[in-house]
Amino acid sequence: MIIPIFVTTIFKSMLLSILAGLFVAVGLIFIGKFIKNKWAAVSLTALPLGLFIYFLNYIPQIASGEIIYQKISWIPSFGVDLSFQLDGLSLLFSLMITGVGTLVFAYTSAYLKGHEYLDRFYAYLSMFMAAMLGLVLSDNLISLFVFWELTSISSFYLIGFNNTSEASRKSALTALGITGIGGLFLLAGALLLGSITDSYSIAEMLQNKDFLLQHEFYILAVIFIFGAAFTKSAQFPFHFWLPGAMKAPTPVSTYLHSATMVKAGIYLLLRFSPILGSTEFWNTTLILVGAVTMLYSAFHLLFRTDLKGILAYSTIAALGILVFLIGLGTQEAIIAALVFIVVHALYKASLFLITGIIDHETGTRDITKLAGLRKVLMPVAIAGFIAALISGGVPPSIGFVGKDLIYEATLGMPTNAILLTVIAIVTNILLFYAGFVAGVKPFTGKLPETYEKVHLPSWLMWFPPLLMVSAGMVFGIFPQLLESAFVGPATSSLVNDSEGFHLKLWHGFNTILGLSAITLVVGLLLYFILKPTHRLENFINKLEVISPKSILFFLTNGFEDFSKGWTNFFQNGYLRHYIATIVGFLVVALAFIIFSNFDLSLDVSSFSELTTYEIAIAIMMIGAVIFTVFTNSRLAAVASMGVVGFAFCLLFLFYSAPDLAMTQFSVDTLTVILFVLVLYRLPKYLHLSKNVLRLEHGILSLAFGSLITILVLKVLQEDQNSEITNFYAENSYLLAKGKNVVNVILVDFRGVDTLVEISVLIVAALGVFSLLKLRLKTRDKK
Amino acid sequence: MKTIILRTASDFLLPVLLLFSLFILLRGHYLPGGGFIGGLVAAIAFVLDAFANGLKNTKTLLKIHPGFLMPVGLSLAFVSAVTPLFFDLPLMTGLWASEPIPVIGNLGSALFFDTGVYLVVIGASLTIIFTISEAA
Amino acid sequence: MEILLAVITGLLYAAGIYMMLRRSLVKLILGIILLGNGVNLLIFLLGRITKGKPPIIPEEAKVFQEIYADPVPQALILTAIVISFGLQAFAIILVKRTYKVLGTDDLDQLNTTDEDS
Amino acid sequence: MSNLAILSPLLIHLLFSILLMFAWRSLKWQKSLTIIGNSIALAASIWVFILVYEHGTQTVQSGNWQAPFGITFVGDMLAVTLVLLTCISGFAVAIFSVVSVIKARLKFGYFSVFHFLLMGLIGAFLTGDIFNLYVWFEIIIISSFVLISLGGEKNQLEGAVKYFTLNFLASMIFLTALGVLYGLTGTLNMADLSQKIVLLENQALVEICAVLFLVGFGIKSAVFPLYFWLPASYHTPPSAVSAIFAGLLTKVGVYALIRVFTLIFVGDLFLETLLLSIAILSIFSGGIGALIQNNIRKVFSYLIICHIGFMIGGLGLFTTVAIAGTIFYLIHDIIVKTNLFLISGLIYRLRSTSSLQKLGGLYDQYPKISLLLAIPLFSLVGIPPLSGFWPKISLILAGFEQQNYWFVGAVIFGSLITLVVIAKVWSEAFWKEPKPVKKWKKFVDFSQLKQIQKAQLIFPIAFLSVVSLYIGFGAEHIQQLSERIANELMDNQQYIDAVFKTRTDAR
Repeated sequence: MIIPIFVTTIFKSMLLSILAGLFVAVGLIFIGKFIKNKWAAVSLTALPLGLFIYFLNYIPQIASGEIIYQKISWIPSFGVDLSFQLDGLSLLFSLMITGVGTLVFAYTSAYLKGHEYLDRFYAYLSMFMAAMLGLVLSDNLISLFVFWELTSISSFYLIGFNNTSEASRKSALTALGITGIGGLFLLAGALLLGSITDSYSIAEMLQNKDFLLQHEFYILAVIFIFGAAFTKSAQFPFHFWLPGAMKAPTPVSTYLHSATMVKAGIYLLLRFSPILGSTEFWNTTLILVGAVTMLYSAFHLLFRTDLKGILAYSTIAALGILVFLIGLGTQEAIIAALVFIVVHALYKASLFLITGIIDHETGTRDITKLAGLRKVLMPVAIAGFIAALISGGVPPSIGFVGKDLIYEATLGMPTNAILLTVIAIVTNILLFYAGFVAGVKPFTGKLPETYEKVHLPSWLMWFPPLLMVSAGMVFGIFPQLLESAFVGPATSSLVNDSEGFHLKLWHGFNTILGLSAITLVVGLLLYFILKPTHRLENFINKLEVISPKSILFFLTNGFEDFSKGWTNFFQNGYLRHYIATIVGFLVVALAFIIFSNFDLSLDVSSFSELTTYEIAIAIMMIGAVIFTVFTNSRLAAVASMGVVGFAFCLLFLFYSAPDLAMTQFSVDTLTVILFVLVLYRLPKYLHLSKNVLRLEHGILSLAFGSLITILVLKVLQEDQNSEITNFYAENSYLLAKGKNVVNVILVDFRGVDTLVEISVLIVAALGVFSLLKLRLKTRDKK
Repeated sequence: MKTIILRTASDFLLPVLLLFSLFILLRGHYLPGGGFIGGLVAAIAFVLDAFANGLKNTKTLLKIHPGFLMPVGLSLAFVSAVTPLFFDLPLMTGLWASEPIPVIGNLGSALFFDTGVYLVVIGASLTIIFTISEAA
Repeated sequence: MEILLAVITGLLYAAGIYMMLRRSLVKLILGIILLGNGVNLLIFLLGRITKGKPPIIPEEAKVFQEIYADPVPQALILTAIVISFGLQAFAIILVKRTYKVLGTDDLDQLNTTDEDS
Repeated sequence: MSNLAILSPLLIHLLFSILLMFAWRSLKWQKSLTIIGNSIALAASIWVFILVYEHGTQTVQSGNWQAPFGITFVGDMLAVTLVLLTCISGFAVAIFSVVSVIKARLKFGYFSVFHFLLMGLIGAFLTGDIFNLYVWFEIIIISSFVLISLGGEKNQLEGAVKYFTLNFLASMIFLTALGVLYGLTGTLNMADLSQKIVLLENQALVEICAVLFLVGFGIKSAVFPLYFWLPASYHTPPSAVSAIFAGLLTKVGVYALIRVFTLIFVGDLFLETLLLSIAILSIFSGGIGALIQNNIRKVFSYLIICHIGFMIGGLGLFTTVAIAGTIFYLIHDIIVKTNLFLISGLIYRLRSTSSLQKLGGLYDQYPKISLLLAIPLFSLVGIPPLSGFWPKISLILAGFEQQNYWFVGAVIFGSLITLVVIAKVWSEAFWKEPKPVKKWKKFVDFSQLKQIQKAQLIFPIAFLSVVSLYIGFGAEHIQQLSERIANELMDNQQYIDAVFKTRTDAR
């Protein structure tokens, strides 16, 4: 069933585009060793490149307003299918994923040339790309979640790629933990939304939008979606995993942690903004979270000296801007967000790649040590400079267009327009600064002697960033290119009425231009005045004590202590504690039912009379039991146990159970013999427990015993009429040819019991035999 | 423990008790008794003998390791349980010879089953006790 | 009589649990045996007891003519007794072996497997 | 035909345990016999499964006595599914044992007892008689006592004493409940009980009986606060033994709870609340317990407790969706937990330690094995679309439906903590640099094994991983099966009818 599905649909290309990456990943496990030579690695670039071209082909179709929908049945019982929807938004993301992917794949082949685990790295990257494509193409929320989790796992493996470094492992765990929480939020949200609308299809949810907005669980669903988006897209206070993730090799930081994966949360918010958006709760929360994230991380990047650290914080700030824009929710804001996604991918990916080159060639990413590299790395310097321009929004780059749109969006807000604009300006200034520090500073000034021998790496490394920033410039000069191919279709899938709006580089002299100018000037000033130093960094590190990261670690440590306490309290190694807990639990439960339901009166009429013999047996039994418990001699205890057993025999005999009496007698004899044989080897009793403990145990035991007594008496009050007993009585001889009904039951009516029972005896005998005869020498262990 | 009296008594007791145990086994379908009790009585008989004459003697008397009785007995029980399957009857269905046999009465698979139980009980009890006596 | 037997049942349960809660391995075994006896008595009692009427069809008859004791609980208890015998024998040996290997009869010393290692 | 069919896996295991006793002296014979026996049993269980899947519930009235007079075996969908899973796990573990368990243990009846254990499990799943269930439980626990103490090492014995005592206590509570039940209804057949129990006037006594069953089975299935024997003992015997314990022993308790609470004690609010509470606390306790352990087998032990909570919770919610989730989880869990402990055995063989602190470097040294091990590890976490993920959908949905947000929260918490724990295990055992370990003199390292022995260690793990993958990717089949089982369970009249259907044509 599964196989035909795959065979018939394998040629439905959208699934294939996702599976391609997975196939490559799996294939690499087996043929990995062959790709370690350089050209084989480069040839892997064909995968993302091919997919990029494949998606490019769709542009005309999608731009004309078509939405391509494919559905493959997978698990209909859960309403889960592999349904893919390629609309403008998905296309934008797909192109970004495959486009940046192509460059990163190519870059990696040189960056990690000759690395022992290059094959693994490519396998992870391919898997990640596949997962990311699946995420943005899925229409079914559950399969979206499947791919969402796959991106987290790929990210875990990529961050932990240098697995012998403890810091790497820790960062990988933190990232997985945080995104894992988010993933579970997404699952809960998906299931909640699915149960409200009776379908996991996002397209269908859009149809039921009004119903959803009215639903009592609307807020809860939104919280779940936010939880997923904020963790994945590193929003305050979940942002801290992202700087940690910079432990991964630079291509990973480029690809996952700036251009694509962290945008998955943004994608989710964009996807759901037509469905769940446009309520006050949605907008306010997003604006608030976005704004805090922007300002917090933009402020933080001022103090960083590690290039990747700076870029990480500026990425968080950029993600904050995106959340903020989605929160504004107006048509302008959404368009601004879409443009900014592309802009950010272009310049941030380039800056990361450039940082990677610097790191690769000079061995450091410390900004205080780097200068003048333009003399040795000219093409890289050009790329860096352009990237800084885009990042800073300097015309005629596409960054300028993007920034204009942001200001337009904030200014267009009916309330708080000024405040929102100020926030946006401040952040942008700091991003300007970050771009220049990362893209320009390492290349200007005097080249330190140590770096004079640095030489330009393979073109595979410097060409990708150069290509990207060039695209940024081209888009800036011809914004309609960007609009028609990318942003336009995406807008139309999110905004009802996107007509009449066009990207322009030049809007004439107006307020927005003024704001851009301010951003530019202040940013430039900041760049020249503020020099990153370690002193500042140390200063800010002291403040880390109250950062969300520290608080979380404090909490996790506390939780760990609590876990230890809890576990060791229950699992403390003392058998009597375990028994007491179990019996205590039972006593409480039984007592609760007994005392809440029963009157404790007793109807004695149905009971048989007492005779002297019976009283004698009873007294003998009670005495023997009490003696067994309290005697200080082991032998006496065993002997009185024997007495209990023989009293049982008498009792059975008295109450019409001769078979039982005989069995009890024989078994009792054997048990006593056994006991005596063993007892001589065991130590004498010691007075071990404290008296208080004895008292507690005594009370517990007596409570249990009394409850059993009450239970027995209550059951005896009920009528019992056994149908099976009558059947046995009538048919024992006629059908089973036996007159001793007990024996007939044992060997015929319930013979299976007996068959199993003798097996029990055999196993017990085997156990005794092996326990006594088998002596493992300590050296033979396991 | 190895007093003359006990030894003499047990020499005499062992065959008697064994016969008694067989008797109990066979009459189990009509009167109190059966494989369990019979087996336990036989086991006690051997244990007494071991106390009186020493474990070694009892073991030589037995000829086989008592543990061997366990799979044999279980096989017997197993066979009498699964035989009905070949007649397309459910597991453990009683099969009876058409004519009663003197002394034992009706002969049926139940008796085979009970004999299996008898052997297993002897085997298991003796294995347990003998192993302990050897180790102790 | 049922009342008295019910009390004895309760007593056996209580004594069994109390002995199992002690620290000595030997007492643990005694507790297990007492508890097992208590359970047997409970089943016996709850199957309703009858004096002097064993469930054996008289020689001349083919079915019961008069009241008789319920054979089902007897069969169950018989099974339970034999199973308990197997378990108890194993337990006694387990205790013996444990004492020999660990050199202690004190259950409180048996907590290394619960410690984190 | 059906007379033979349903019981065939059971009888095959019994036959082979007898044969193995006869072959006591020859190790070679023992090894071959156990592999043959398990293969035949596996084939038989597949046959039985298909038979029931196509023709519906099958019953065998043993001794040809009609229910409720004899002992009835009922092969409904739930039972045969579990029988199939038992045979799958048994097959894998048997092969693993051949190499991983040392000769001394094998010579002392390891395989024979192992077959008895499997027989007991199968019997417990199939029986329709409550006292017979007790007897099967006894063969299970006595076999497990023998296996857990086989070898008589110090920590094995310590674990065994606790394991023995608490399991014995559980049996006694079970037996008490049984006595009360018989005293109230005069019958032992579960289908018959189901009918008679609703007629009783004093439902409080029924409730007490249910609580006794809950505690008795609860101890066996290791729920909070009754689980103590598990972390104290599961890491002490050889890993092959822990594997079969982890995969099946606690699950048979879960099975018994499911059976009893869907067939006999139905729809009692107090009990459902109780079940849910202990489920939530089990998830919590097990999860945080796993978080702080250092021994890899203890980590897995606590995870068992955590995940038992998922299943019990589904039972406590008591809707078709929830029960389907429980069943799906049960199917997934048996395979994955068995595999986990096999993995721990393999890791021990690779590194001669189970301490997370000392382990490391497996990924660098054995990348392909590591990736193989990653499959069950991530299946356990429930990384979609692997097997552990799907049942959570049902459980969470049912939680929302019943508006039991505590349980939803607990499932999410449990999933998260499993994720963190497994990621930690991965990071420590597979990524980190290993620390030097003092090896036993006679320790045979993995690299010193013969090729065939290596294969015998890897094959079972790969086999179970493939089954896990199937459960994950073929989730549609498993879900349909689970829903079918859940429907059968919720409508217990089907079961009752199947037991009594032939009552008219008694002999």
